[in-house]
Amino acid sequence: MTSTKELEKKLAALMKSPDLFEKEIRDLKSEIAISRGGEKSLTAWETIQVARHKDRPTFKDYVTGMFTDFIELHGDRRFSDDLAICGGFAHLGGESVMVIGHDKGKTIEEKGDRRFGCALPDGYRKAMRLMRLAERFGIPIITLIDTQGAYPGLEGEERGQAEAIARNLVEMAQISVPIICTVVGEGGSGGALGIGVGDKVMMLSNSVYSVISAEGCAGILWRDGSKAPVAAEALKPTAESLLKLKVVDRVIQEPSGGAHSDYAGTFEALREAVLSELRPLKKIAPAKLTKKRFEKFSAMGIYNE
Amino acid sequence: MTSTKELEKKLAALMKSPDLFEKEIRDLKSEIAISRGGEKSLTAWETIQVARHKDRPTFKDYVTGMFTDFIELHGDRRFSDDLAICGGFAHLGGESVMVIGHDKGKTIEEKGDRRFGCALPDGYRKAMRLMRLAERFGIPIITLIDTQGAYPGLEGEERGQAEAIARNLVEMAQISVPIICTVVGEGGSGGALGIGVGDKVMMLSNSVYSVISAEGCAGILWRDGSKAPVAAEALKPTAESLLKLKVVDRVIQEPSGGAHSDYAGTFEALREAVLSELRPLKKIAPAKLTKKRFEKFSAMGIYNE
Amino acid sequence: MAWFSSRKATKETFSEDIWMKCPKCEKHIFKEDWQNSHKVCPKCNFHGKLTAWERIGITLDQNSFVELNSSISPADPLNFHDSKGSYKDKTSEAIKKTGLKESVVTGTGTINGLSVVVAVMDFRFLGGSLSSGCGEKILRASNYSYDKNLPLIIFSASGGARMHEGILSLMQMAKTCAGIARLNEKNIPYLSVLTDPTTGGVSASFATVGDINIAEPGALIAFAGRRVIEETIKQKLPDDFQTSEYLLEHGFIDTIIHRSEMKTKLHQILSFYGR
Amino acid sequence: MAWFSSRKATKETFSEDIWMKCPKCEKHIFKEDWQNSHKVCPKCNFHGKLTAWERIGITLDQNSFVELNSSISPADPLNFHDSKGSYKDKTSEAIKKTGLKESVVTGTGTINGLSVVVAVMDFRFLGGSLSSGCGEKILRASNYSYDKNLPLIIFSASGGARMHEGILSLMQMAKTCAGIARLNEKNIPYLSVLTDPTTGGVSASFATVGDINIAEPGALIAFAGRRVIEETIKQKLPDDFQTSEYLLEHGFIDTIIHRSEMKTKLHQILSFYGR
Ligand SMILES: [Zn+2]
Ligand SMILES: [Zn+2]
Repeated sequence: MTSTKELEKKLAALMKSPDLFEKEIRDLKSEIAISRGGEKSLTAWETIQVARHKDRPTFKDYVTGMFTDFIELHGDRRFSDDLAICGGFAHLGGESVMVIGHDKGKTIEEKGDRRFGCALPDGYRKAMRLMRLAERFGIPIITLIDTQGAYPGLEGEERGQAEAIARNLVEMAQISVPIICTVVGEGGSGGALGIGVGDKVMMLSNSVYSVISAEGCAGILWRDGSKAPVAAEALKPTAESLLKLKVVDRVIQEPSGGAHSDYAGTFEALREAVLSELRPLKKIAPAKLTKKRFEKFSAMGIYNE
Repeated sequence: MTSTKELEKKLAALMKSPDLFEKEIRDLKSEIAISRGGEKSLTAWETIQVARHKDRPTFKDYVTGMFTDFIELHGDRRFSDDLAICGGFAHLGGESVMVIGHDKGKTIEEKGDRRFGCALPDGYRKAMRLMRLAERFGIPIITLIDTQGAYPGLEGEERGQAEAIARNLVEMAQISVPIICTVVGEGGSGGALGIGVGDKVMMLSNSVYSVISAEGCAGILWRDGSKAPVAAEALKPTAESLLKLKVVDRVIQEPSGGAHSDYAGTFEALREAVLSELRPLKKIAPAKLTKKRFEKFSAMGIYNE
Repeated sequence: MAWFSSRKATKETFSEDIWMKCPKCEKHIFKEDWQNSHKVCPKCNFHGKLTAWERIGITLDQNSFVELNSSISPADPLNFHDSKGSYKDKTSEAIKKTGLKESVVTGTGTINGLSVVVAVMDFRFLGGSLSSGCGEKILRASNYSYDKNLPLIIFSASGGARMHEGILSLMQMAKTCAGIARLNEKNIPYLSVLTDPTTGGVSASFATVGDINIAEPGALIAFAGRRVIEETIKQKLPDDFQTSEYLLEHGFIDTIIHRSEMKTKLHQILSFYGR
Repeated sequence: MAWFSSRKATKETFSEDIWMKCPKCEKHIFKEDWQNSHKVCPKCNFHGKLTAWERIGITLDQNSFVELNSSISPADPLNFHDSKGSYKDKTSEAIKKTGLKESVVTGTGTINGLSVVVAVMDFRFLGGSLSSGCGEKILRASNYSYDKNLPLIIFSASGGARMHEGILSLMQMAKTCAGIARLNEKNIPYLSVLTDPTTGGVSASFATVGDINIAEPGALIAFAGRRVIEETIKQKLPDDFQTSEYLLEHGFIDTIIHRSEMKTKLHQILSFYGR
């Protein structure tokens, strides 16, 4: 990896003809920002690049690095076992939990099998099955969100991508055990929200969460995909923005340099956050828990009246 | 259709060389029995022929002839709309009900689309969805059973034929509205039972209900499919036998000549039976209803201890 | 052969006062027929888009509708600007153009005498998009259902979430579904009527989780856009892909009801609700 | 090269005291290895059938198992005779051969200290078929779970319903599932362990509706028979059709566990039960 210093030297050279190298300068600025990671000064577009960083921890990293005794459970009991969503029993600092998350995969082969973490309806139905299982076992649910979005393919439409996500939104509102959701990388639209309805919703500091990808938004509203950095600013997908909008309850500071540069530090920060949220939630009676969850999501939105 | 008299004349001729015409004589005897229909003297094998009679009323006949205001509802919300099981809201003598049944189809094309009433997992899941809908609406469920069995194909195994039927057995035990099931034609094994767990289970007098087809049983235990008539006797699949074994609560006498010879009479007999069973069931509190249903099925079986 | 039975009206005989082109089949049809059938093409059965008030007019008994929460209108939580201007200006324009304050009209009324709560989306208002205001109105409608034990009917017509409100528009999916969840727990029926088009974040929330999902014929019902999918799978898609009929076949729609029969059928279905 | 590493033991060196053929891969393996691994082939990982008592032995803590309802045995409700004789004779023979009175052994015990109720089917007893007696024992086991709030584990090994008891054998599917339904309502975990083979009426009842469905590797798990299906679809079926691995891929099995790890993993899973 090129050092920040070298990148800055390159930038200085390009800055001599800023008009000529407009795109290169922007890219280089992003790269410098990413190489710094986790610092407040990142633009929304830069944060998106960090959130998508190829070395960022994926689900399996969390499961092995942060949880113990993971027992993976497969299948939706309907059609398939969609590997783009992974889940099972695990321990977290002495607590028994059901952990469920998007799995982008590590190797090329895994990435292919998992459609880079873009789930089919089967994946959302598997997630719901595991959540109901957690309810039966009386243990809390931890979800880790990291997806560009639900898979936009023929199969998905055929088997009811829309219905599968919608059904999860309904049922997650009813689940009688605590649910803590954390966006750990990309929180892409309905595909993220499909496992994102919780008593507490958190974000890692360099993760993003958005109704549409910056590229998609730029394509529609600017009719120019290359305006993604501008759209990103407008969409305000960063953790800080979401905290202000009261969509997330807590932002978890990643180690300086970003999650990809310090797995252990990231796991430690996330573990601490989850556990500190979990303990009070476990004391709430089930009926009150779902009532509070309903009220939490009822309160989201800003409108005039 | 050939008259009983003509058939008997034909039989007399064959009986001159009974050894030579063994198979023909048996077939002709069945045919005579069927043409008489509904009489006590039918053998099990003959009753099976009546139950399978091509002119016997099918689901759509019941729905149009016996029920009113049928509103068909489609789909399993997962994968498909299996036409081999049909269902929807309807009125029966002033009562609002959900009616669900196997549909063998009437035309060649319908029969093909419906696999002659042999349902896929999707069909069983659709049935369960409609039962849960009936529960939401607070109305009783009437099922009409008429299938050789669940469809034994690749698709069915792939999508979990076994799980779909099993799931229905579990959930039908939990449904909090009255369920009345009637075998109106063939009650073939798990495919029949998959919509057959009710507070009351009834059979039309010429219907059959069996753990395995007579042909299948003959193939396995006699290693000779042509021994089906013998296997049929041994399996005791007739309404009378099932009443004795306390598997069904009531046998509904078909008009003389059999259901296929008198639709209106059949519908009237079934309507009367369903309504007379339904009214007391509607008065039972939901928790007591499911408790009694549990006890009913708990009591089935004969063993030594 | 009389002029009006000729296959195509010639330019000479075409009068914009009497004739119009069907938006789907592009055949010439009488304006009067189009209006009388509530925007259903007599030639191809295309179900045109209705405004929320037109829908309420043909669905609820006369004078029975009482609007609820009519004063809710969009804010601009992100101070959003795109290449064509500000979200603020867009909403002002939409309000002026439609006379509505949001993309949904909600209220109570009766259908052949049966009391219901309804929410009717209007595609004219920023493509029927799901915003904070729209979500709030739908949630309040379902809360009203919950409190009064009345069935809820939502007529969807939407291009999806309103991205100008960023993450808040996404959250309306969870918010509206949380409202539906409460109805489920209380066994209050929720009928979802999907009309052309019902896509994106609306298809992936309240629209597809009706106790009964009803669609108008030929409506576009989709999660992802056709073009996105074609790019993903590098194949042409079937013609009926993402139509009401396609979804019925795949098990997600209970029944397709022609507009002319919608009111009668809704009443029939509701009459089965026993409690 | 030493004789024991030769690819095949020659006839001369083959001794039935020491060697046996794997029932699956037909390779020669040491009898001792086969027994030590509890009938798992060291060459091909084939998981051979265990008797109910062998299964109990390797699953429950020593001396912890207490049998329940051991006196239940088959009646002959239909007075059933087939070409090879009477059902009565068949059951007598099975009882004599196996020392069991029915196709399932039920009871309570502990797994690394955790209390459970277990039902273990035995394929030797009329192909592990589901009869009135078998159904009754399984129902009573689930009732015991229900009354004592203990997790239930059923090890299935069955060719399906016992047709010699006619319709009564079919009804055991509903009966056992009604028992599972009650556990569900009380949130008592039910683990289903599917072993080779689990087919027909057992696969279509309690075996596939576990809160967690566990399978041993390579087990045949099927609803309809392979031959029946091939006749229906007139095509060859994939090699792994209806195996544990196939069902995992299609979403019906939570996890495949090797026999050598079964006890440990069952304990791990049960330890997550929080109540
Ligand atoms: Zn037209
Ligand atoms: Zn082997």
